[in-house]
Amino acid sequence: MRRALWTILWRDVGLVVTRRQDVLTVVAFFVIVIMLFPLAVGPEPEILRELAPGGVWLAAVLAHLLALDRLFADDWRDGTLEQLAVTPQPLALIVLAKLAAHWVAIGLPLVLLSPVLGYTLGLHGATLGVLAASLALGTPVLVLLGATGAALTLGVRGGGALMALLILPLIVPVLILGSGAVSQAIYGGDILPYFYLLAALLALALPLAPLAISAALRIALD
Amino acid sequence: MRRALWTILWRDVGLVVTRRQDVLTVVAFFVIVIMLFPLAVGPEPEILRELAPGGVWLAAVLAHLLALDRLFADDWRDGTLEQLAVTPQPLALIVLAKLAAHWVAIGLPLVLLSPVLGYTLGLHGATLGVLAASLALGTPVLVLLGATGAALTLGVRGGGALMALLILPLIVPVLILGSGAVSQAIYGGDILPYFYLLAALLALALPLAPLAISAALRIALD
Amino acid sequence: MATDRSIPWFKFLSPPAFHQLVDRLVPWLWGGAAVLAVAGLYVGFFVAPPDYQQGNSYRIMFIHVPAAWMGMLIYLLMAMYAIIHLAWRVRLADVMARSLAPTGALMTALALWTGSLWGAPTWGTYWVWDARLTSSLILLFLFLGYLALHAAASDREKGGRAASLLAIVGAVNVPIIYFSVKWWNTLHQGISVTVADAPSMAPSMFSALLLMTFAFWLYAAAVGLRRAQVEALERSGDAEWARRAILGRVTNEPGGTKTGDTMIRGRRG
Amino acid sequence: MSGLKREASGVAKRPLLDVSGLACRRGGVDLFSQLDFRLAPGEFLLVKGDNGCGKTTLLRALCGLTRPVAGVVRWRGETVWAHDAFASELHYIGHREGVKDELTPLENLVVYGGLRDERYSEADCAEVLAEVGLMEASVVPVRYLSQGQRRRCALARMLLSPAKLWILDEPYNALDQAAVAWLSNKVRDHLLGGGMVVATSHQPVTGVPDPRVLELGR
Amino acid sequence: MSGLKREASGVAKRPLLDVSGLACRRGGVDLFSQLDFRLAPGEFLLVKGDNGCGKTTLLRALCGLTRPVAGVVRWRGETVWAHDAFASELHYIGHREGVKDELTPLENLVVYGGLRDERYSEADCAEVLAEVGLMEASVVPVRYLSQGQRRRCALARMLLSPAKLWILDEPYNALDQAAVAWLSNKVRDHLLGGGMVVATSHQPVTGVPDPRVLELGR
Ligand code: HEM
Ligand SMILES: Nc1ncnc2c1ncn2[C@@H]1O[C@H](COP(=O)(O)OP(=O)(O)OP(=O)(O)O)[C@@H](O)[C@H]1O
Ligand SMILES: Nc1ncnc2c1ncn2[C@@H]1O[C@H](COP(=O)(O)OP(=O)(O)OP(=O)(O)O)[C@@H](O)[C@H]1O
Ligand SMILES: [Mg+2]
Ligand SMILES: [Mg+2]
Repeated sequence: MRRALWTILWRDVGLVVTRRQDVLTVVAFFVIVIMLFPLAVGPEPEILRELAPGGVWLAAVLAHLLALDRLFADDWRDGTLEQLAVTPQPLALIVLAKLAAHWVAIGLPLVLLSPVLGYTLGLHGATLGVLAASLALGTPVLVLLGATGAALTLGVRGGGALMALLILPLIVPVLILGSGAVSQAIYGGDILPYFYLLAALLALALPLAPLAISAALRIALD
Repeated sequence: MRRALWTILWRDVGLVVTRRQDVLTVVAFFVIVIMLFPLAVGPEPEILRELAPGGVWLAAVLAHLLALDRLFADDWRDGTLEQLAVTPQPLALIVLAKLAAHWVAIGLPLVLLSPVLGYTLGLHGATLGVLAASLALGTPVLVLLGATGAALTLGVRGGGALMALLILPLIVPVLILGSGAVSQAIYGGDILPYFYLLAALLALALPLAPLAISAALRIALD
Repeated sequence: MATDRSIPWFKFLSPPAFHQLVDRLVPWLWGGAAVLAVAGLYVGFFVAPPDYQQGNSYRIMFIHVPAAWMGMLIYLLMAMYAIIHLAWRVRLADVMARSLAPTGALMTALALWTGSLWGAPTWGTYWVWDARLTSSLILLFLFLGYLALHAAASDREKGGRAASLLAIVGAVNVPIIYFSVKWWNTLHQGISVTVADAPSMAPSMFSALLLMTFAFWLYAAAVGLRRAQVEALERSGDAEWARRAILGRVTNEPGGTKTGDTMIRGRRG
Repeated sequence: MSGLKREASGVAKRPLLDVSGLACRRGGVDLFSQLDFRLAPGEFLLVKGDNGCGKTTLLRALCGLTRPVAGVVRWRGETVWAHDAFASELHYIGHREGVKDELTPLENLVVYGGLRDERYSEADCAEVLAEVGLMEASVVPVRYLSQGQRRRCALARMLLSPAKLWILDEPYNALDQAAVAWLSNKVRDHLLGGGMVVATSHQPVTGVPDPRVLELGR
Repeated sequence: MSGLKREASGVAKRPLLDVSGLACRRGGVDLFSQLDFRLAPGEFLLVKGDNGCGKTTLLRALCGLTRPVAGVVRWRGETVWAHDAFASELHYIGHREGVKDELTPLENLVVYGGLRDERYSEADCAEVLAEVGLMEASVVPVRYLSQGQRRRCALARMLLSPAKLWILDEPYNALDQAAVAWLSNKVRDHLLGGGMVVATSHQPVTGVPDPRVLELGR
């Protein structure tokens, strides 16, 4: 069973890597959105710094949105999803492995890139670490919630935009907590509560979302 | 031939309009993305006003990217693209009609809605008009460029995939000019140069993009 | 969910019986809603004193606040029906959830609209990014998402199940969203205006508010049930009772419900 | 009657489709080369061969979708590559049906008619859908239809269009026996009416008079 | 030899698949109802019927992919809906092959083996790919293969897995005649080895001993 999960993980990472341009598009989008911030609000360093947490987080949320579209749609269309559903492994576990691969391909690059981008917006020292850490904790939740929306809208017309309509309200807490933590770090406030809460969200979503997703996939296949 | 073009356009627009729901979904998507801005950077009205031009424009770009991603991929996969290519009309014209319909479905609602959203972010009076006008001029360019990217991605065999990445940087000038015009309007600056440049981009993209797209599609089909 | 649990009391609600129940109930609900609304508006506009700060503009509260409450309440109800639908495969529960959703969206939209009308005289702007406002907006989108998902699938059964799942996922999130938005707002002190606490209430204000709340309640029940009735009719397709109902001749025979019971129970024993 | 017609059109039996020296290559492998044939009105060409021998590639080259490495395909004397006037006389059905999942069969027909600048009336569409047995299914999005019903939808589209040359890639796939017989009849009628058909099939083709067979070897 | 084997397995001929009172509905239309049958090792059930009569729906219900509105499908006494142990004894090939376009046939096999927690050696994979005639094509991404080669890739996957129950939705589609004969042989061997097969086909099935036929009427 463990081996099956690894296979899925590797397959999906491999698939994403063969379709490099998907990953590159998402990353490029992330970078461009952040680079646009100085253009929009002008170059005053204090204002930029104040906006940096929200900006980076917003960019991360939007970038994830862009990437989620493809998550199950391809598998569904070519019949692979049916095959996954009649596999000896529980569907929820397979989904979890798939999401892990997706996060490695999409979330992780953003996490790794965020300190650099935060620096260009005027964040310094430990704050950059806090930014990366908050993203590391928050982006998996984004993937989990986003995948729920993707699974629910599978095979339904209206595709991407409908998915966004379903997901974005659910994502609001992650965005608030993530950017809040970084804002606190800038002013030297207490960031632990934010991290606890983000961790709590992750702990809640990690077991529940795969169940919801697998239920949604079974509905889509039915 | 002109008649054929109109038929296609009307049929496509008619199809879009009968599926009101899709249009509503795009609208909802747009509103939600705008809502994320205050949630990410805080509700202070002055800062929001400064971010408003970039924010509304960014939401528009994202909506277009999400909607365009699939534009040709689905057609390609289910064989519709082959059918389009063996149609008595020149492929470039068909592409143009498709894109026009697409703009009516996605771009136009955003243009019409943008004043309301600008208002919630703190823009006033004539600025709202400038916002709508900049979007009216800029979103067609987004559709044309986005579609070019989507078509290039199909040609997996050549360097098409990487070319698609070039599209994103091409979109950036549109974004900068569009939001720049609105920013200027906030401070009472001269907005005409921005509009001239946007119009120039449109005048450039309108004939060239359909040709590039149809060439890319023929390569993908070969 | 492999075993087929059954809730006996739902057996009483076979679609024909439900159809008749609604026919009997709805006039009373409408009547009650009208009477309470007239009473509430009367008390609100003629009995309750003007506010010492806001003058008369506060009276919009008698619509604004009940609408806001109903919006939230209806979402919870909807989620409950969704759970019943998925856990016991009771299709009538899906019909109920689906029928309540438009009313919930309407109520939430009404709250936002009256609130922003209220904001113009009190704050000098139609909109600020305040916690309560923002979370109501999010609630509206949860409703819209539910409706859109329901409508987007052309297969009613599938669309219904997906939408129910969404309602449940949303319901788990609603408290989290609510508190995080509140926190977000206290995090940023910069905002100059916040929704004031309700004006210190005179008893007459309070009773007007209560009357209006109940009026909204009855209205929502009436509209929701009527919509459910129509939807149930549509979904029952060409069952004998449904055809008779459309012709306006549903009689009191419990016997002729052969196809009818499939409506209630997704799967027969 | 149809026999008569055939005789009558005998005068016009000048080949319209002219293939000479055709060669196609995929991924560095030559699939076929030096292919020459001509097709005149009323003629039926059946392309045969094992899986992967290049039948689909040939058919797509005939449509002008794939560019051959050598040789040329001519329709009424002009090469077919991206040739729009040719397209108005051509109907191609490939392995993928080219019907839109989101649309109903009826909408698919209407949209397709618009694309080809041919105006199909609602009544015509309804009639042809009834003929292929999609009467009730005509308002269900194609996504929910069975595999055979999808193929039938693509065939309905073909019947509406006045194209002279039909290029059909395994048209019998997924069709039930009644539909196979029906399609064979349609092909025969088309041929007798002066049309031309190029098709592939792994199933035996019956009910069509004297097909010319082209064997693609490996 | 195979005849002997069949006798030997006669003792174990308890039906493993048990369908009772099955009814499926799609979009408000009852496709079939009150379907009862049992299948024992060595038995072959051929489901027949017109396009759109519900064959695919039935097969998917047998796999536990579609939930019936009434009745139950049991495997070794347990219902199949989302039943993972059943899945390890099942191999399903649907209208869509379920092979990944981006991967080569070889990669597809390896990944699939991983999914089912079955370890296929490179040599096994190569052998089975050679058997289905995908030797040279085994390193070309499936996207570039012909329709028949894709189907062959899905069949190769089936040969590797030790599943007892094969559920095949129109397995002959797009296969050439040699492949059809080969597949029939494989099915016969599987049956003689104590396996079970449920299949649909619009083409006549030959080379398989005495199939039981289930006619789905409208
Ligand atoms: C002076 C102005 C206002 C007052 C005194 C006021 C008062 C209230 C009160 C008492 C409630 C019920 C709260 C509860 O049960 O927790 C409420 C709810 C609400 N108000 Fe207002 N409101 C005002 C202005 C506005 C404005 C301008 C808007 C919107 C544009 C608005 C939107 C809402 C919404 C959406 C709710 C429901 C959400 C909730 O209860 O948290 N309000 N308001
Ligand atoms: N990029 C590539 N690299 C290697 N081989 C390729 C490539 N692209 C196509 N091919 C080969 O070209 C052939 C294409 O054949 P085509 O699709 O025309 O076959 P077909 O005769 O229609 O077969 P079928 O009966 O299965 O439909 C296949 O053998 C395929 O393997
Ligand atoms: N949402 C829906 N509304 C109406 N009809 C539907 C819906 N979904 C499915 N159907 C019908 O259900 C049937 C499904 O049939 P299924 O795919 O099982 O057919 P099949 O026997 O496999 O046919 P084929 O031989 O063509 O593969 C079709 O007739 C289809 O039109
Ligand atoms: Mg082929
Ligand atoms: Mg089928």
